Formats: sequence, structure tokens, C-alpha cells
Amino acid sequence: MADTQLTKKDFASDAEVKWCPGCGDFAIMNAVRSGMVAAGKPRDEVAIVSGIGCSSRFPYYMETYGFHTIHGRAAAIASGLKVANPKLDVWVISGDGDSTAIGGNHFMHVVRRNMNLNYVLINNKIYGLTKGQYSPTSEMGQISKSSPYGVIDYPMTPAKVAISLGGTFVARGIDKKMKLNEEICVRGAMHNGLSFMEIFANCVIYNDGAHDKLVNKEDGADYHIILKHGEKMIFGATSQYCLVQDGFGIKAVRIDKADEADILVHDEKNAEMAAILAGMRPDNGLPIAFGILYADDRKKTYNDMVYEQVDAVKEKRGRSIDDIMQSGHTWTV
Amino acid sequence: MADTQLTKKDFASDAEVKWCPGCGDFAIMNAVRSGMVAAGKPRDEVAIVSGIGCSSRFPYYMETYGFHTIHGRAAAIASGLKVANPKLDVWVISGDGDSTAIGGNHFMHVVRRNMNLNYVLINNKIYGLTKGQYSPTSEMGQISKSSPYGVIDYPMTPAKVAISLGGTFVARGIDKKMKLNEEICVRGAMHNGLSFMEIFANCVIYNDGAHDKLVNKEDGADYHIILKHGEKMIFGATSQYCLVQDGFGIKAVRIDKADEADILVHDEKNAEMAAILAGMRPDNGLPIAFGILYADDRKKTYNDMVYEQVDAVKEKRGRSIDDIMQSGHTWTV
Amino acid sequence: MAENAKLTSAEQIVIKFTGDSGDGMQLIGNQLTALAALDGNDVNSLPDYPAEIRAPAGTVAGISGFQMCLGDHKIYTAGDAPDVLVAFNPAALKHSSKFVKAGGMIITNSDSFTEKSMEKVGYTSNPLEDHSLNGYDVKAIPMFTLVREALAEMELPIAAKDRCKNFFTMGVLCWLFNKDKQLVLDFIQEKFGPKAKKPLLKVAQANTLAFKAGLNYGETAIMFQERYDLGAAQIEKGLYRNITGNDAAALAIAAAGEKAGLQSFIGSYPITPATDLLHYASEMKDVNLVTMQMEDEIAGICSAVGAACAGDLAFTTTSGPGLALKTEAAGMALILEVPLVIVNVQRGGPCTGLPTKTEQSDLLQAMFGRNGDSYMPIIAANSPADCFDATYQAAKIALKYRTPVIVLTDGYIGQGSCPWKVPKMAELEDLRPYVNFWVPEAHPGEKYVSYKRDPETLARDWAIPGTKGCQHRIGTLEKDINGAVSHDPMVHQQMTEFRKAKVDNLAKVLPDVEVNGKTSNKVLVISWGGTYGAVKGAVDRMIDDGKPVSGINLRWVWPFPANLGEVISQFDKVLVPELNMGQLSLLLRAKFLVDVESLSKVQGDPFREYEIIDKVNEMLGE
Amino acid sequence: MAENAKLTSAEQIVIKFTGDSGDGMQLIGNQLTALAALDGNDVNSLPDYPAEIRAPAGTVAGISGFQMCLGDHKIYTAGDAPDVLVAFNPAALKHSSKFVKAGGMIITNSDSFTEKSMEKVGYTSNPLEDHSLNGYDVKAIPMFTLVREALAEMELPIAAKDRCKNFFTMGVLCWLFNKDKQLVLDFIQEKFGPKAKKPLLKVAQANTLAFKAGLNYGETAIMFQERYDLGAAQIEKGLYRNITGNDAAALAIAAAGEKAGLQSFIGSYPITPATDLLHYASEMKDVNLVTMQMEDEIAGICSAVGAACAGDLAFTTTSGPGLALKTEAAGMALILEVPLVIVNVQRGGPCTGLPTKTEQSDLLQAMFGRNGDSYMPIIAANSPADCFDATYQAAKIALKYRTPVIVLTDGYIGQGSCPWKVPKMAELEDLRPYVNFWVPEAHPGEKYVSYKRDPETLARDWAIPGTKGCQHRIGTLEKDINGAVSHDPMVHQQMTEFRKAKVDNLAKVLPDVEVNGKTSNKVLVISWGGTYGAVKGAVDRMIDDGKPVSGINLRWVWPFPANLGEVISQFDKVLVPELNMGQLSLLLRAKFLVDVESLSKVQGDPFREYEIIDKVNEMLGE
Ligand SMILES: Cc1ncc(C[n+]2csc(CCOP(=O)(O)OP(=O)(O)O)c2C)c(N)n1
Ligand SMILES: Cc1ncc(C[n+]2csc(CCOP(=O)(O)OP(=O)(O)O)c2C)c(N)n1
Ligand code: SF4
Ligand code: SF4
Ligand SMILES: [Mg+2]
Ligand SMILES: [Mg+2]
Repeated sequence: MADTQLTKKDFASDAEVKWCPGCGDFAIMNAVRSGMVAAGKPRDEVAIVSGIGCSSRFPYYMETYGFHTIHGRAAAIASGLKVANPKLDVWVISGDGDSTAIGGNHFMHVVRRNMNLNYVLINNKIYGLTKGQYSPTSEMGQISKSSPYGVIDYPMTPAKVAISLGGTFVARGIDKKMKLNEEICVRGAMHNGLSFMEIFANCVIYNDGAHDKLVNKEDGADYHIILKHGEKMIFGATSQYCLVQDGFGIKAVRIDKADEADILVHDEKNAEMAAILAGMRPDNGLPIAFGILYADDRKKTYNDMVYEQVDAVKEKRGRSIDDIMQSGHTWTV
Repeated sequence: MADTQLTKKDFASDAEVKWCPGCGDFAIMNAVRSGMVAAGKPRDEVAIVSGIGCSSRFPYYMETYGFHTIHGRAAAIASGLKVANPKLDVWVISGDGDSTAIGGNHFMHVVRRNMNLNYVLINNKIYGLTKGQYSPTSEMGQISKSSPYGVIDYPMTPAKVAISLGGTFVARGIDKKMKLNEEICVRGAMHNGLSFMEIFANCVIYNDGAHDKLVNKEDGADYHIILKHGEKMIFGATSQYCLVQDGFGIKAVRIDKADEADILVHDEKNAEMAAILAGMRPDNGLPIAFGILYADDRKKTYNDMVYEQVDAVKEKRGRSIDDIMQSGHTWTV
Repeated sequence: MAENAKLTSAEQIVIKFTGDSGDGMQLIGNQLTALAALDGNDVNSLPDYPAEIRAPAGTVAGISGFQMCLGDHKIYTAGDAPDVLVAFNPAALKHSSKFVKAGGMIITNSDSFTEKSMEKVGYTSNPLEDHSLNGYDVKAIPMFTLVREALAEMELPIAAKDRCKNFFTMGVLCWLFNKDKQLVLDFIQEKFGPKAKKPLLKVAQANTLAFKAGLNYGETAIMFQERYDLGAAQIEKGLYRNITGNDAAALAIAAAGEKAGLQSFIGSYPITPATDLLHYASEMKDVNLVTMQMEDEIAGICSAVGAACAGDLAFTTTSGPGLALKTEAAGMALILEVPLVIVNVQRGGPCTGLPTKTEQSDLLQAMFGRNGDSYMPIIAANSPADCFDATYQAAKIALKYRTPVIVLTDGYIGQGSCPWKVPKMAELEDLRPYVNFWVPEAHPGEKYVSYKRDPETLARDWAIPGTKGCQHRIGTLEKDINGAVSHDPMVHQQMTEFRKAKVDNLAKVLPDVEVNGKTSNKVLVISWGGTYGAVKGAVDRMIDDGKPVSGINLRWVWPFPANLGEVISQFDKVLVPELNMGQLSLLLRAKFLVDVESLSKVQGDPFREYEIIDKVNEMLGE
Repeated sequence: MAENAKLTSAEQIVIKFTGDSGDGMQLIGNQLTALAALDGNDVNSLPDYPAEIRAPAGTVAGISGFQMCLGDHKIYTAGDAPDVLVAFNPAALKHSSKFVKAGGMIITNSDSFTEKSMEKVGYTSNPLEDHSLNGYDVKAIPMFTLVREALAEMELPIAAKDRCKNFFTMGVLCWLFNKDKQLVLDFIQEKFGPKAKKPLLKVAQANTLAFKAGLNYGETAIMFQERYDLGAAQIEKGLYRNITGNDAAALAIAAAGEKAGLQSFIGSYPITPATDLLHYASEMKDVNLVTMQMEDEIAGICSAVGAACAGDLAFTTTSGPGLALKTEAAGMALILEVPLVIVNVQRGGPCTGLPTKTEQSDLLQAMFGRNGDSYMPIIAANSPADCFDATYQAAKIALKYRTPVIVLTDGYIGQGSCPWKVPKMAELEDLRPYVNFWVPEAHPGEKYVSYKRDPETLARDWAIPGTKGCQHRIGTLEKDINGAVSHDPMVHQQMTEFRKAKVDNLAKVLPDVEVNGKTSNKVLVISWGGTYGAVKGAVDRMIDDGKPVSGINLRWVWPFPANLGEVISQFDKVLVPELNMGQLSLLLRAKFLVDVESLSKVQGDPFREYEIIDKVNEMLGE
């Protein structure tokens, strides 16, 4: 099996998938399988670590090594796993609650350390598994079981935070855009460093239609843009808008009002621009940015540096444990 | 006492200060006292919440209500305290380990919620209290007790992360610059919303001189800039450098090579620029930015919104507990 | 003609509903509860639903259940084997038929027994026809057909019509149990009629028609030879509602704050099966109850400690894994000596375990799950309704002793419901005397000393921020009477002893345990928390049968009531049934050096009375 | 002339050094330890330092101490009251003089008794002159004067010269205890001489001169009438070094990995008093020991669980509050059934408590501080050197049983040091047989089943990621034998029983407890962990005195060794001295229904032998 080219189907386990019919997680699983195919590792060299949440049931459905762990800690667990065996292709699958609420700290630090993991955050802006409480990515005013009068927390934008932490690969997709998600997962899987892939998903039960504004047939195209490296930032149902620089920020203008030369061209390696792109929101008159916002693998990964240091110390000191035990001030009786 | 104008001395408690002689925390305590004087609250309406660390011994030295709590959780504790009694002037005092390691999650969320707290992060880039391990703000390669061969974690930049989370007041000071710190603390104290004040401090015992490059007499001025709202960004021992925009980023150039009109002017209300300023580092050829990087209090605070919602629900539903208990499907026996 | 069906009077009837998770088993169960309760029966119920992921419809794994027991006397559990099972589809039948009492009745929707649906659960032939259910009284009712017929005139999608099968079933049951149909008709109006919060007139009409069709079906179908008649129970007079333990606890939180003259505060993070408490509390913003959903459990309890420090009446709510995360901060409340109530709705463990299943396995965690010697009072609610009283009591003790208090409930009582006599706020104990903040006005000439203690309760003097002139510092390091950090060996010894004595002292004011039965009996069965009902029911039955068995219930699990040792010493044998591997047993053994026997069950399911009876009989050598 | 000083032979001598935190008490203590050990004495020591904040020099709060006991026989504690106190300044004298044995010797640096320094600690007159120390044998030595004189020729700052007072003192002690001066001279060369890692030739010279000055002072001063002569102890032959418990544990972690053929992994977060373990381990990158300092304790243990899942030999290290935070994740290792060793260096609690003080109050947290029924083996190291063996044993059991194991040490043994017979790697037990990963090659024709168990140990079959064709899924929900999530009631019952039985089973292979003394004696004293030394010393002394007292030490605290119940039952009375409020007592009472007496002490300080002797005498009615 390892020798022949695997297909997506090879990555499906026998277990019956228990997400609600229509749940956005199905589409995302499909994209992740593409990523694994692209990474080219045999299934027994792939490990998936998830937390707790609907999305975190993911590993059960995959014909790889899978670890369904505890709520919020997948990033830390995966970090240990990767450092222990850097040859594995390690994926973290986590929900918005899992990653940005209880798991916020580990999310922050795994990005900062640039651990070579593929990190998929399935963002449905709700706690699905516990039946519908708001999450840190829920919108202001959102009604949920625990916010019957509306959320009063400002939402957080994980992709933006990831960039502020020096993330080396930051992408955003949405369940409905299957091809885009595949592209993201394939690129993410190949990236050497932490690949942060936030994918919006629809929770049909507790937050149905949360992302509809962005992808509805009528004017959804007016509210999002798909970024492509080297291409002009043009969007809208009839490509009627474009993005141009505005001081240190970005603004959207009608393309017919813009100077062609001013239209921004996407550059995956521009971290400052990526931060701005990540923060764009329709309620600020800007489209949500999908695609690969940032990708640059010139920064060393933590797991590589661990062993560089190990090798250097071995080279320099190269003691045996007996040496160490017998060192210091010893005496013989 | 409450009626007369308090002075800094009034905020000193009787307890003997037990920091090492020369510790940077002394200077910061002085600045915070200025902030409290400026805020104008009587001492019995001020509460300080700290975590655990050398810096977190702070409350004992202050003639206010003080809570020396547990490691990393001061922000969460202070959030409950502030919501329970919004009239109090509440300060959080925390170290770099306390805030960005174990307390990273609460730091992130308290900023996101824009809780009206004054949050002082004393950043000595080391765990002082536990005798010298590296922290998430320690530099790559830094030698410490737990990194005898050098740190391999990329450092995090708390101010930048705070901005990415929608922080409404973000400032940076350094122990040696007493006047600047006072300005920061006074402005922070007056700000309605979360005032994040990161102040670099010297740990004379475990990380002595960590910030010396920035403030040494010879060329320290070449490595930092003090931002002032409305003023041009010029720095250097002989004001020989200035900052100019470079795409979405910023670069430093010799002032004699720059077009006067290109020299950036600091604007406290420009969040995008603040993010770039916060991320500047000498090893990227840019000066560390001190001063008030960002300040804008147009965003509502969480604690205000809590009670707006409470008032709205009282207005709209206005039930008594008896009403609620007796509601639903009841019957009489 | 069923009109002549026999009216058999019964003392209690156990009914179980099972169907797909989306089928509304809990709803129909609650409706029947209310109907029976309105009619004067006592009722106890037990929901049983699958793990949170919505399993595909029509599979055994996706079945939700709701069991209830109606009686003409006080009912303590949802009963053992059902007399009547209502199984809405083949999967439900497969799931539950084995539980039904021999000769019991099974009602199903025969329209749902399609080839495909039977195949899905592995029936190779139709169990309604292949005699595999011989021995049961099977009522296969073509519910869809009958309902669609009844609603033929109405313009409604088929799916919506089919949903009315629940009220159809209610009609059948209303007839079967001889209940007053008007109560259901009123209920439909109340819920969906013009005066409802969200009027859904069509739904009201459809459900009314379906309900009546069900009633008629009972009356006219030849299938039913028997009707049950349950007399009214002797129930205390008053206003009642059906309530879950989680809702009851939420109400207690609001009520305790009001009666203490304080704002109530909940700092929490959602976790099954405690979330409903947070949901209900979040709705009560109009009664000075502030809820903060924090970023994690640690922040949940920490915000509550902060609120407590500011003088709110503070709570945090969680379940096992959440309690595990809160332990360091619980120790903070303990060493700061501020009041805090931790409500822990236990679920199956260890680790993530069985989130939706009930268990009592957090007792030792509640006792010992903190670093250092750290004692806290623990109260265990023994029924859904008791969650109100237990939480209210916990708040009182927390305030009075300046201590964190843990309330243990479990999935069974937190999510299960029972009728609750609604208290009047005016009649609840006034908690203001226990608040007793230190204010200079009340202590002329005295200086505030933060760890000076009340000689009786050992509660410390407590001044909250904002109190004029009382600014002071406290912390989580060991401290002297002034709150100043102290490394003095004897200070630590003394403070540790104070903290222990404070909790031990509480035993002095706790009510003595009451023995159900004679103290000269042979076997004593000790219940705590959710085992109360099964033990009470079992012991009552055995006493009725003349067996030498007695029972007690521990409401405060720590400290033990003062007379407990004496009571225990009067029995030859002691049995502790627990939904864990013997946790209370361990505490009792250690404290009283008595060889208590542990009846332990960790199957995600509460005890049945018969399990206890069997065990006691064994102990009696029978 | 002191040359004629009497040479008194002694069996053991207790010496205490006290001085400012910066004065290097630990260093001088370690030097004397090495000196005495080289000379064949057995040594035990106890450092005692203030809370982490550097208190201002010259204050009582800022005093560091180091106590040690040298003997001509096996020494189990640092002794009770010191025979000799070396107090380097007025604050040190104030702090410690009260501890000295009646008639004991007090050596001080009289040059440090300035007006100002005495005033600072509240001496209104000079204690060296005002007769307040009558009853002690006070040696007031003008150390600065003498040292400066000895170093008059050297160009060194005064402060550097003054620092040499420590080697001056060593000289005095070397003379006083009749030790071989060459050993010290060699040591100085080794440490600072031309062949040292960092040669500091001036320092070497200065210390040599100061040391000789001290020796001469002893020889010539008329102050000393007596010298002590300690015979060599009967000590096992071999290579020795002085080691702290934390360092020993770090070495065991490296050694166990190597002997298991696995990379060792530590995921940790710094916390007093466990940090030194992490420090030492972080230096060992050249021997396949990877350390990750994570963002918090939870990430620390989680990274270790991740590493364990990948097949590393995984450890996490912490102290009380950290253990509190790790409990949920510890439950994860437990339900995943992967090996993991948690080293917990206990400190004073509850909450932040007394970080720098020792205590044994995490035992019940280690036992029960997790949600659900969750059993783990617990081993307690009983001396600094034993931390090596205990940690090594823990690793073996973790691997063999696929289970998390907790190692309990405490501040006293973690930071204290004692001579350690350095083992040879080749002689340590081979751990490879316990690794036993499941690989298809070893099971031709079989399919991998993740929770299939070894019939004897109940350890599960375990295939790590990367194993060809064995991909599978496991998780923290209850699961069946295949690792698939299961809500089946009987699966949960059975898995819970398996998890419990696995730990209970371990008792079968644990060594029986050995009784120190006769089993026909009246009183049995049970020690665990750090109380071992004091109990052993006390019981030995009482046995020598013919008292009917015996002792045992529990190394494995859970499960209890198989013969423990029988041993206990042979005694009339059982005493458990603990640095907590009676935690092991509770476990013993619950398990054996024996009325054990608890001698509890929570003063941040280990037991002294006399405290135990006094208590036993009381129990013997004497
Ligand atoms: C320690 C702990 N706290 C809380 C929970 C309850 N819990 C399980 S999943 C979840 C949130 C799920 O939301 P998200 O991560 O967004 O995943 P989704 O279900 O939406 O895919 C919560 C609060 C838990 N299992 N463990
Ligand atoms: C739960 C817990 N984990 C770890 C510790 C140990 N600890 C105390 S302070 C500290 C870090 C201190 O560093 P920082 O916050 O930067 O403060 P500083 O001492 O440098 O001012 C650590 C790791 C603790 N007290 N509690
Ligand atoms: S509840 Fe929502 S997130 Fe969970 S499986 Fe269903 S649709 Fe998906
Ligand atoms: S150790 Fe460092 S941070 Fe702590 S008090 Fe001393 S100088 Fe300050
Ligand atoms: Mg979600
Ligand atoms: Mg620090």
C-alpha cells in the first residue's frame, strides 16, 4: 500500500461518520484527505490529533493513526508527538472552541514555535458538541443558548492572531468552496512549518447559515475575495470591486473608480499585508479573505531546531550517561 | 484622605519591599503609583490583582486592596472582580511568564473583551521568581537555566498580539525611562477599556542587561524610538534616523537620505500602523517602539456592555425571581 | 369495543419512551409528567440520550429514551423495568424491548417498520409479526396513517404532520391512564395557541387534532383490553412545576443572591451535562444574576473568585473534567477564605469518559483533588428538585464560613426532572446575616485584621474592596493573621489547622441523619446524592416486606453529620450503593473503621431498586 | 595551646550553617559533605532557604541554612539539634541559636557583629558579649580580620577576600573534626586550579591561603579544647558522589530511556521546588533526553502524553499546584493507557502555599485528584539518592503496565543531597523487555487490536504511529476493545474494572515490606517518602534502647505491598508520622480498618527523630 499512490478513499476508515447530515465538517474532511494524499506519506506514518468537539471526532473517520484527546490540548499533544517522532506527518484537527477558547494558549504557542504540524481549525463560530453556546469567534450580538440576549464579547480573528505570532503559513477556506479547501490543505500539507488552516464550516443545527452572507448565490461574491499569489485582488459578483492600499490599511473600491496600477497584487510572502488581509471583515466594508494569506517557509521549525541542538551537543560534549553520572565531585569507598 | 489630593507616597504600603536591589520592578511601581494618582480614585476604591512571580509581589507594596493570586490567572480574576464591581479602579500586574506563558489564554481574552482594566506586563524576558528559566519573550539563543544550550523558541511580542486581538490601548515602556513610564501609566489609567502596558524591566540576577542595548548611554538611542502622537518618527543618538513607510511595512532610513514629507507621523488611532510599530525589532534593522502605540476608546468595554444588557433585560422582561420560579407549566395541588 | 376496557387500579406505572434523538422523547416525557402531576400523581423521570454527536436517525446508537414512573404515593426513582414501552421505530424497539417487564405493554408505530428501517438495525424479519415479542402485549399502531388521516384537511407538509404522532401518542396514553384530556388540550393552547409567547396556530390545531385522534383510537380500537387508574398521591399542597436539577440549581443561584442582598455571579465554561444550568441562568439577567462564559474552566472559576473577592455571591458550574481543571483555583478560594460555590454535575469518567452518562465518581476528586491539605464542605443533591435546596444551602455555608463549598449533582439528577413545589422567595431563609462584611462603622475604634476569626465558625473578618479605609492585601501564600506572607513554621501549622477545623466544625450545626426504619435492624443502606431515590424506594419496599433493613441519606457528604458514627455502629452490616468504585465507602471506612460493603455500578445508569434489594437480600443471607 | 586539644571520639555530629542567602551555605555544606564522605563517614543533609524573593541581606527573613549530620554509621536524617552551629552574622545567630543542643558549640564571625547589623535584627546589645549565650560554647572568630591578614599579599578586592571566609571556616572545621586537609586542598585545585573547567587561579590561591589560615587557627587558638573524631562508617564499596533528589531523578530519566532503548522526553513547566530537575535534564541533550519547556503545566504533561503516544519514554515534572493543573491530562494518559511518569516534588500547600518548604500533602491529590474512578500506581522516594531508583522503577512499571505512574518526592529530598553510590549503566535492569511495542512481524496472521490485554499484567497491546499497517484510532471517551467509542453499559463497567485491576495487580509483584525490628513488638511506625530517614533513625535508636518498636517504609504507596495488611495486624498500635494532616493514615484506615495514629506536622520542615521517639514513648505509655 505504501508503495502505490494512495487516493483520498484510502484515507477513509471503516467507522460510520456521525456528523449531522449537512454538517460542514464533511467537506473539510474531504479536503484534508487531499492534503494527505499530496503529502505522500503512507497511512501508517500519518497521525491525527484532535481535541474534543464535533469536529474533533475527525480522527475516527480516517485510516491513519488517530488520537482523540482532551478539550483544547491537541496542539500541545501533537507538539510532543512531533518532537518525539519528526518523521510522522502530523495533523491537528480542532474546533473554534477547542482552539480559541480552552485551547487558546496552546494554539498561540504552537504557532509561535513554528512546529511542523498541519493545523486545521474548523470554525463554525459555535460550540457544536455541547449543543450551541457561543465561542470566541461568534459574532457580537449572536444569540446562542448561553447568550440568549446576544453575545457581548468582541469576536477574535484566529488568522490575524496567528500572523501576529509569526505564523509561517496562514490560510482560510470555507466548507462550501471544496476546491479552494483542497488547495489549502495540499499546500498546507507540503509546507515545512506550522500550517494554520482556518476553514469556516456550517453547523446546520446550532448556527445554521452563519457564513451564508459570504457564499450565497446572489451577492455572496461581494463579501469575499479569494487570494491567489501574484494575482490582482479583484472580487464581487461581476468582479466589480478591487482592493487598494490605504495608508497602512486596505480599502475596497469599485474597479471602475480605481487606477489599474493601484490594485493590490497578492504576495504570499508579505506578512504585513497578510495581517491586514486576515483582519478584513464585511462590517468594515471589506471582503473576507480566503485562500493562502501567507506562506513562507524560510523560518526553521521547532522540531528541526530540537535535533540541530541535540546534534550540536552530541558533537560538542558527546558524553555517555555513565560519564554524566560519574562526573562532578566523586570519591571511591 | 479620599477628599484630599493623594500623592504617590500615599499609595505605598508599610510592607518592606523585597525585590533585589536594582530590580527594574521598583521603577515600574513608581510609575503605576503615578497612574493611580492620576486616576483620582481613593485608595480604598483601587484593587490590584497579580499572579505569581517576582513582579506579582507588587500588591503587597501598595496601600490599596491587593490580591496576590495564582500563576497566570490574574486577568481572569480581575475580570470577575471588575464585572462584580465596575466602580473599582482595577489594575493587573503580571510578569512575562505569568502573562504570556501560563496566563496566555486569559491575556488574550481579556484584551479581546476590552475589559476596563489597567494591565501592566512587566517584561524581564525571564522567569525571575523560579530563578531563571527562559520565558516566551526570551530571545532566540538566550542561555538560561532551562536552556543551557540556548532557546529555540521564537520570542513572542505581546504588544503586537494585543493589537491583533483588537486591544484599545497598547503602550510600551522600559524601567530606565521613568518619565515615559509615568506618562504611559497615567494615560493607561485614564483610558476606558483595557490598557495594556508592557514595560521592559531588568532582572539584575537572572537576565541582567537584557535590555541594555536599547538604553545604553553610547548608542542605545539608535535602537529605540519614543513615539508621540502627532510627532514625526525620528530617532537615534543624534536624531540621525527616521521611519518611513515601505509597502505595508516600515523601514528606517538616515534622515538625511529621507524626504521630509515621507517621515511618518505617529497617530495613536491608527491600529494598522500600531501593529507594525509594535513588531519592530533591532534585529530587523528597526528600533523598538516605546510610548503609546495605540489608544482609542471608542470601543465599548465589556463591563459596560454587561450592565447595558442587564438594564435592557430588566427593562424588557423585568421579572422577579418569584415570577421566574412560578413560570412555565405549573399546577396547584 | 375498547369502551368496555377494564379499569385496573395501579399503585405505580413505569413508562419508557424511545425514539430517534430528534423525535422529542424528552418533550413527550415532560408532557406526560405534567399531565400526571396535574392529576395528582407523583412522578419521577430519567432521560437517557446518546453521546452528543447526532447519530444517524434510525440506528440503535442514535436512540434517545425517557423513562418515568407515575404513582399514587411518593415516587423516588423512574422505576425498574417498564410496564409500558413506547418505541417509535424499529431501532427504538431493538434498543429497549429487552428492558420491558415480562408481560408488559409495547406500543409502536407500525408505519415505521419499513424493510429499510428494519434492515438498518439488523431485523431480518418484522418483529411485530414474527412472534419474537411473544410474551409482551404489543400494540402496533399505524401512527403516520392515522395522523395523516386526522390531518387530511390541513395544509401542512407531510413531515410536519408526522411530527404530530407525539400528541397522537399522548392521546392514546391519556386514554390508557385515564387522565383528564382537558389538561392536554389546555397545554397545547398554552404552548402554541394565540396567547403563547410564539403563537403557532397551525401547530396548535394539528396537535389538537392528532391528540384527539389518539384518544379516539384508545376508545375505539379493540387493541386495548385494560386501562390503568392511578389514584392521587398524598402530596404537599402548593404550586408545582416540573424541574430539572440544572434549572433548579440555576434558580437557587438567583434566589440565594437576592436573599443575601448580593448580586449573584456565575463564571463558567460549557460542559455536558452541566451546560443547561448556564443556559437557564443566562436568561436571568433581569434578577441580578450575571453570567460570564469564560474562555475555559480555569477562567470560569477564577472570574468567580474575583467576583467573590468583590463581594458578589459567586458560583462556578462544571462537570468532572472541568472540576479537574479548576482544582488549583479552588485551592485559591480556600486559602483566601472567600465564599464560592462550585456546582459539579458528575458524569462518567475517567477523563472525557462518558459525557452524557451519569456517575458519582467525582466524590474523591471533590474531597482531595487539590494540592496540599485542603478541606471543603461537600453537599450532594439527592433529586432534581433538591438541587434547589442543596445549592441554596451551599451558598449559605459558603457565606457563613467564608469557604468554597462543592455541590455534587450528576447527569441523572441534573438533566432529569421531577415535580417541584415552587417556594416563595419570602419564605426562604434570609441569608443577609451570613454576609456580614466588615465595615468600620460596625467596629468603632477597631482596625481591620483580615484573618481574624469568629471564635465559633472560624470565619474570617472580611472587608471587600470599596470599604472605606479597609484597604489590605491578601494572597495565596501562607499568611499570618494580617494577611502578610509568613514562613513561620507555627503559623503554617496553625493556619492549616484552622482551615481544617472550620470545615470539621460545620458538622456541629448540620442536621443529624435520620434513619428510615428501625435502628435495631440488621442492615443499614447508606445513600448519597442520586442514589437516594433507589435506596429509599428499595428500603421502603423491604420494610413493607418486614425485612430488617434501614436506610439513611447523606446530604452533606463532608463533613459527616455528627451522629453518623453512632447510627452506623448500631447496625451489623452497612451497604453503600454507589455509581462508582466505592468512593463514599472509602471515606466511611477511613472515618469509622467499619467494614462497609460497597455495591458499585459504573454503567452510566442509575441504580434500580431491585439491584439494591437483591444485594441486601444477599447480605441478609436470603 | 590547642595542640593538646582533646580528641573525643563521636558516633555522629550534627552541624548547621546559617548565613545570608548570598553567603553560599549550600556550597560550604556540600564541601563538608564531600570531605566527610571521602573520609568514610556517612552524611545526610538538609538545606533550608527562604522564599524565592531575595530578602535583604542581614535580615532574619533572608537567612539560608544548611544542616548536616556526619556519622560513623548509616545516617538517615540531617539530625535533630545541632552540636555545632556556624552562624556567619548576627541575623544568622538570631535565626538559629535557639536550635543548638544545650552545651553545643556556636562558631561566628565576630567581625560581622557591627552596631548596624545587630540593630537590624533587633539585638540591643552584643550577644557575643552580653552573656545571653551562656550555656553554649561560643567561638567568636574575627574571620574577616584573619582572612584579610592571610591574603594581605594578594591583589584582590576586599569583597573577594571576605568571600574566602568560607574556606577559612572549612579549615577550622577540618581541624575540629580531624579530617584530612589534603582532600580540601585537592578539591580547591580541582574546582579552580589550572585543570578546572573554568580555571580561576587567583581564587584557587586565595582559598588555599584562607583554608590554611583556618586550619592554623584551629591548631593555635586557645579557643578549642576539644576535637571530634568520627570513625569511618561501614559503607558499601564503590564510586560515590553527592547528589540531590532532583538531579538523581533527572539521571534516572536519562538512564531509563537508554535502558529501554527509547528516547527520553520531559514536557514540563518550571515550578519550585521541581525546577532543578528540569535544569539538570536540559543539559543532557547529548544522551537522547529531549526536554520541552512548555507554556504551562497542562501543555507540559500534554506534550509528554504526545511523546508517549509516539513511543518516547515520557515524563513530566512538577510540584503541587502544577499537579493540580495536570489532573485532567493525567486522566488522559490513564484512559489511553500509555506509559507516563509524573514526578511531583511536593511543597507546602494548599494553593501557592509555601513554595520553598517541604511537605507531603499531595498524596491524596496523587491518589484521587482526577475525575472519575482513576487509579494510578504511586511510588515515593525516601531519600535524595533513592530518587534515582524510584524514578527508574516508575518508568519500568509505566512501560510494563502501560499506565501513568506518579513519583512523589518533596522539597526536602528533591533539593537536599546525600552521598550516592553511582550505578553503572551496564548493571541497571534492562527495560527493553517491557517496551514490547506491537509489531506485525511478531504476530504473523494476527490483526492488531488496540485494547487487547496481556492476561497477567492487563497491559494493552500497543502499536505506535509509524508501525507498518497498524494504523488505528484511540481516544479519551470510553471505548471497546478495538478503541472504538462505546456507550455500552457493560463495556464501561468492564473497562473501569480493568483499569482498577491493572493497578491492584501490581501489588502481586511488588516486594514485600520489610520490618525493621521484631513483628512481636508493640508499636509499628510506618514511614513513607521523606519521613523514612527520621523514622528509621528513631526506630533504630529505640530498638537499641530495647523498646518494643518496629518500623516499615512504604516505597510504593499505591497499591500497598501484598503483605502490608498482615504485618500491620501483628502490632497493637500503628503510628504514621506524616508532613500533612494524616493522608496516608486515611488510606491505611480505609484499607485495613486499623485505628492508626497519625503524627502530623505541617511546618515546612521534616521530622526530627526525637519527635517520633517522643510520640512512640507516649504510645508506649512512657
Ligand atoms: C475540559 C472540558 N471542558 C469542556 C468540555 C465540553 N466541550 C466539549 S466540546 C466543547 C466545545 C466544542 O466547540 P468547538 O471546539 O467549536 O467544536 P465543534 O463542536 O463546534 O466542532 C466543549 C465546551 C470538555 N469536553 N472538556
Ligand atoms: C501553577 C504554577 N506553576 C508554576 C509556578 C512557578 N512559577 C512561579 S512564578 C513563575 C514565573 C515567573 O516569571 P514571570 O511571570 O516572568 O515573573 P518574574 O518573576 O520574572 O517577575 C513560575 C514558573 C507556580 N507558582 N504556579
Ligand atoms: S451539531 Fe453542528 S457541528 Fe456538530 S455535527 Fe451537527 S452540524 Fe456538525
Ligand atoms: S530575581 Fe530578578 S525579577 Fe526577581 S526581584 Fe530579583 S532582580 Fe527582580
Ligand atoms: Mg465550533
Ligand atoms: Mg519575568
